[in-house]
Amino acid sequence: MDLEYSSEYEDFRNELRNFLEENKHLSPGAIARPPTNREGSEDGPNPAQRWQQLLIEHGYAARTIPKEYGGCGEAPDPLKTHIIAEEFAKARVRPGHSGDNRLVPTVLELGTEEQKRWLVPPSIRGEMSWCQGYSEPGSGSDLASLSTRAEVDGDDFVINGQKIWTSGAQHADMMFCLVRTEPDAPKHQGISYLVFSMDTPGIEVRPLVTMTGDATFNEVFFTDARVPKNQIIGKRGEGWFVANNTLKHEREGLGDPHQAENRFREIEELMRNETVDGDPIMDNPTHRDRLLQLQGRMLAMKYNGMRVLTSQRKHEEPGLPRWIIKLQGCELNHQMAAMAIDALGELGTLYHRSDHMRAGGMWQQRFMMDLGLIIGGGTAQIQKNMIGERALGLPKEPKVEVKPT
Amino acid sequence: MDLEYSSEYEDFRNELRNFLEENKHLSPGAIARPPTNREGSEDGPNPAQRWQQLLIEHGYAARTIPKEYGGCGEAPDPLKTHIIAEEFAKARVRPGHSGDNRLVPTVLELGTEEQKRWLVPPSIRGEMSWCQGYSEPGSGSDLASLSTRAEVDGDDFVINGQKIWTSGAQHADMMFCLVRTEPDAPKHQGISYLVFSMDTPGIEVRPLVTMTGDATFNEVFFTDARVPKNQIIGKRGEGWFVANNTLKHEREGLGDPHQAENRFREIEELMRNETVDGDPIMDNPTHRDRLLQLQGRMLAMKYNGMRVLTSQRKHEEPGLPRWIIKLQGCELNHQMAAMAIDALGELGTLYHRSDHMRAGGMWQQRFMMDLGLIIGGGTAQIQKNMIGERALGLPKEPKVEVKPT
Amino acid sequence: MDFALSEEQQFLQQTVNELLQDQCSLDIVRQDAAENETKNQALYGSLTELGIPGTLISEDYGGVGLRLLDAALIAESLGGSVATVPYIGSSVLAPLAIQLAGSDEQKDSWLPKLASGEITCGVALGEHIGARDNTPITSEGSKVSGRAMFALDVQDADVFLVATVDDELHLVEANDAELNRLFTIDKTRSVGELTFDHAPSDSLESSIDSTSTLAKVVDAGRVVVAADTLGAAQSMLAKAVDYAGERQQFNRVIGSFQAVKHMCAEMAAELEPCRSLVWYAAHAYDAIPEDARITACHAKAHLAEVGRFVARKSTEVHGGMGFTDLLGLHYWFKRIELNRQLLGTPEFVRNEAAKVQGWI
Amino acid sequence: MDFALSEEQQFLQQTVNELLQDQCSLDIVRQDAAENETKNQALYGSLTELGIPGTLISEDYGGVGLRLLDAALIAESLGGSVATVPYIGSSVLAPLAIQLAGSDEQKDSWLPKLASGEITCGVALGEHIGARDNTPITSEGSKVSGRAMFALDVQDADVFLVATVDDELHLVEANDAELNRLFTIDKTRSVGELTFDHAPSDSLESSIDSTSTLAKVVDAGRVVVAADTLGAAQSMLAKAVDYAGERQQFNRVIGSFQAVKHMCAEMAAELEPCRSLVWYAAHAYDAIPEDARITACHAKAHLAEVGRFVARKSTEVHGGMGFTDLLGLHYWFKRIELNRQLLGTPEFVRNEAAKVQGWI
Repeated sequence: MDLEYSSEYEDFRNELRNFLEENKHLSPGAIARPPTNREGSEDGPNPAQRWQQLLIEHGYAARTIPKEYGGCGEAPDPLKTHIIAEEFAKARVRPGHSGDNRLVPTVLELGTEEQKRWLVPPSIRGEMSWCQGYSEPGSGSDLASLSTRAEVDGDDFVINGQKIWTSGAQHADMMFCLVRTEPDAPKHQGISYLVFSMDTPGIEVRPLVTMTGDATFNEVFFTDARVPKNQIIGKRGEGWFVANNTLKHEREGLGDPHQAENRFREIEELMRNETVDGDPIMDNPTHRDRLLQLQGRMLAMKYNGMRVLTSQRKHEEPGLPRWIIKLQGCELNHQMAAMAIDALGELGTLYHRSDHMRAGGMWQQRFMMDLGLIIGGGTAQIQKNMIGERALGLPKEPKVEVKPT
Repeated sequence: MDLEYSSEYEDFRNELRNFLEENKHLSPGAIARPPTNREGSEDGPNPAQRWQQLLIEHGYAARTIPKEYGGCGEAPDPLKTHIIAEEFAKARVRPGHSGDNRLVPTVLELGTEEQKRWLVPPSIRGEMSWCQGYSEPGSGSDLASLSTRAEVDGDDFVINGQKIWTSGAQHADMMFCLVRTEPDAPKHQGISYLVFSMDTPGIEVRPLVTMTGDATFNEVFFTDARVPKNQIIGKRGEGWFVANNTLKHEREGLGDPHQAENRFREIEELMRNETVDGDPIMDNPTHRDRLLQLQGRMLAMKYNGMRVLTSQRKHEEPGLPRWIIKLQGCELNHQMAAMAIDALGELGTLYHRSDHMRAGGMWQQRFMMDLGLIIGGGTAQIQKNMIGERALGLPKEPKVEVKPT
Repeated sequence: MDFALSEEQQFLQQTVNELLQDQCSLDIVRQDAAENETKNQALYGSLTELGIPGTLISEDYGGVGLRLLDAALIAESLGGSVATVPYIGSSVLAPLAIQLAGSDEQKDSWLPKLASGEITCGVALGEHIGARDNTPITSEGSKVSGRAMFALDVQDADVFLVATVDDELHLVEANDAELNRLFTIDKTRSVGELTFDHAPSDSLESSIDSTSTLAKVVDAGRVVVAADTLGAAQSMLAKAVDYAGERQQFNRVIGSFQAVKHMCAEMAAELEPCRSLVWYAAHAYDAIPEDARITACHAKAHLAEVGRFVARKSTEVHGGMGFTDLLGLHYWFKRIELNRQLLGTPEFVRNEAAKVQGWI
Repeated sequence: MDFALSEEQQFLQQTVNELLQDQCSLDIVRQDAAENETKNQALYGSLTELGIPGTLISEDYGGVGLRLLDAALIAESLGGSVATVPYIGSSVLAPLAIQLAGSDEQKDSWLPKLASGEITCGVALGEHIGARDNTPITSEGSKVSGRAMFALDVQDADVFLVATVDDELHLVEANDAELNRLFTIDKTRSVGELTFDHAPSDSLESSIDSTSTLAKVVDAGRVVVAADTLGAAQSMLAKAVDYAGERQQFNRVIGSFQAVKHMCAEMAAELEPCRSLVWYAAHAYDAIPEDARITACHAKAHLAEVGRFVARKSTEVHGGMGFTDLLGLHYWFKRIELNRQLLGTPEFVRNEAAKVQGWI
């Protein structure tokens, strides 16, 4: 147990701080989303792309992506990754990206040499942005039952069907997508993984409004959309296994303990500042005890995150400590938003840029968004199945293979 | 909505109060368990039996059991039943009984004339007491998978096997018991319902100690125990349906809201009287808010009980309000015991007649016993299945009939 | 002993429900929400024809002269359909306050118009419940000044009922107050900020004890808000059960999975006793004075907790669909959430229940 | 940055676990419990051979000179096996107090004997934690008087460490105190009531600030009690998973039912982060002073809550069997329950965390 960083890492951190100090005026603003081509003019790299390029040059973005595909080619070092995230967050500077943290690792692992050269360099330069076409209206938890079809016609796949929950589809240049290419195979073996431009004729994007009132998601409709046969990653019928690789990368992003600690601090501040009948909410013992219970959970998750990081650094499989992050982290975030709303009382219900609204309606928005995250990316129920089966070794439910009537 | 009682019921209540005032000195003490034959001498009825007889004569016990079987033969009136329970509880007088509230209604509904005359009169007089032989070590939630066998040999069934959770087996005169008589039939169709004396050779009762440290339950072992063939209630192979009748009667006893209200009052008193560093626990806002949350739940269950009573009085099926009583009532009781222990702190862990123990260790005992009740008589999980399937109409799980390897 | 709804009450609720089914479909709610419309004229007109605004107003003043339980049943139906009409402020709090504390003249001048639906009344009790961004409401002669937050039923209101720091109740014509509508997650009801600057007011003075009058009005409001949540949560449960019985995943309807089935069972188990709690609290308001206040507090607080639980679980049962706008489930979710915060948060209201019982 | 156990720590825990597996079987626990024996001589002897009682005692005094994290790992193992030996009082609180506040002479006279297991020490801190049936412990010269409740590790103790109302710490020889053993649901540890009547005492006076010495001792106790709960809860989870993987009902192992599987998953999800919380709090005690106190409070309070949750859910997974004495599951259940109440209930300890952060 040693929570100090060795001099190698302290040096790395100091270099990074200096870099940020000197260069942060070049950052195009602290936006988490990777910049897209469409943000820039057509006359060359936009500010976001230039910033990304600078970060890659210094090894602060696309660190572990091989040099031949435009990255820095460094060995994976979770601790450095962690330090980079931490320092960018502290300095409130837009961090770099690795193209798309689901697609790029998948292509690097399972794509052909040609595909790697085609897709990876522009993705990490921020010139090719991505959206994910997995979920369908009829297949959510049971993703493998998806029914969007791709039939071979000459040198193309011809796609028909519908995707849903496609975040960023309205901005993305490209989609990676699961389609059913072998309708007669067992459901997990009939799927292929395709990549294609969102400008492909026959693709229509419609915004999907959620309970928050925003349209961060979309529905995407395919009508005879033609995709060349060589735009498949992996073999025909192996898409499910390719996709699991992607899902693995996606899940790691959810339930981030740093986010929880920041939220906790925000609520603490809120409870000191807001009053009822002139008394700070923090003076209300019931609210205070509830905040303390959340603090206990938050700290446990924070230290659990340190444990996972240590495992990763040692190239060990973190096991349970990682399996539970999505379930517990999303729940904790939701509980914290609920606590903030209750501390605000009626003020906590204000929305739509109403007068008297606190923090831009952030807590109300989070309260709903977090519920969406509890459901999305594997519902809490699916998470519990996974923890029970994969981490604890309990048996799966007996399969019911009878087709419904 | 009228919470007053009509004059008929007020008169009934007044008569009962007068009766209790005049006669309560004859009551043998406020013990809830039906008195058994073994409590008395062999020279005639013991005090408990004489008390029961007096109650039957006045219509305060065995009210709805037909006169020809020793009861009062009154029409069912849930309101009067309720008033009787209420007044006996208020006066702290031992109430009467109806023999056994699981066995007697079953025999009356499904027994032969001969069986009714044999079993009902002594049961309601308190001269024949009962225990229930349903659960087995290998069949708890899946009761119908029971494996205690009864094979026909001449005029007898010969029983071999084991029962568990048999409360009162050490005192009971008789057992009603489920046994497998048709081993080759589907599991629900191979069961028969037998009644027999606990003095039958080949029956051994062993006390089953629980986490509370008490042995309120037993294991009962059968080795070639012979029971005459005519001691079957219903037909061979119909025992499952006979038993469901019993279970129905048993379930209604659990989760009684009056018990919850009494407990709540006890905790309120406890929190006023116990102190930490000289301050009453009631002055601690966190504990107080928790007590208030329990009060809200308790009141909801109390009024829900009034709603069920009203339905019963009108001969309507109460539906959901009754389905949820066991689940919610047992949980509430457990939560209240937990709250009392936490209010007592370390004092709440004292047990085994320790010095400084409060209320005879009642809360600690209840905390554990209530967990037993959450599990027993259909676990919380089975209760939720039933609410989901029977009350809300959701489909059952697909059956898995493959025998395990 | 009859703890059940009368035939008249069942008929009343059925009638309102049928009307709402017709005139308050999800499409209508959606359209109203898009336009920030919280007083759907057609629907309000039909409810007025049924006499709903006059439910609690004596027959002497053109009302129906019913009791709080009847008003609670109506609130339950309105919550069940997330109805975009004024009710709690204009048809419950205002008529009760005027009847409890108004002079004969005041009753004559306000109650018939409220009963007929000719006018509606916004109600601001924030001073009494726990002030946030308020500026104390004070009275001087027949003028009131100050800022009241979260007044209810403010849209198109003709008059406002406002509580002062001294627990007085005043009526102020809409023209004499400045209204700033506030927009919440719940687009089916209107709340607002009222500013008074020496606004001429009509004070309800005949009350012997203004503090207990105000408390009584708040009790009624809490029961009716609880009833609204009951109805909304009941709808969310019903929708979850329906969805779980239809939606298929892994070749089974999802309601056959224990995880989903048990969520539905837990919702039902939590919610069903709430109905009895609301009934009792409403009945006690008129018939059992010693239980009225404490059960009003518990109805409000407990329904707030159970309501939030059901709102969340129902959304989860619906999976991603529950999170979208497509099924409109969020209208119920948000109404329950606003109700939770109105007229006192659960912690605040429970603390009041402790005071009522002499625990503090 | 290495948030993990060292190889030495892993070896330590493995060694203790193997010893316990051998010498602290359920049969042994059962027999000790039947005899109210909370200091199993054979087991205590073996632990002493490993140097366990001297874990926290400096090598200068014959101990091993390890840190609180090591002590917490041992506590976790002891909790995991519901071991019937003194530990928290005699091997954690007493040695720390003497090292923090004792004179060289006091250290010389007590620490070697504690380290070698020659003597054990009961510890009474009730005055500092929240007094119930206590009579204030006061000191006058080198005499103490009063009644201390819920002293830990009292059985066969040779000496008692007791806190006074003025936050002084005194050592009293067992012969000079009256011990009345108290019996709790947890038969694996001993607690008692100590009465002092002008008992000669040896006061730990070298501490600069007795209040903060006492607080520091309590912090350590809370971390170690939390670790004990972690171990006990981890055992209950493991037993539940094993049982769910074996027990069959409806022709399936019950662990294949979502209801049971999800109970196991919820236990694991709640419990796993607790391990990191306990590690961090224990490490902070020695290495990160600014986090030590607040994380000690949170470890104690959060493990109390999660421990109770796991104890209940594991019992439920075991069904009726969990409720019987047959599997002995209740020994763990009860140990977790006693831990919850020791050294401050969760509400009390959280309130202390609020004070530490300046919230009140």
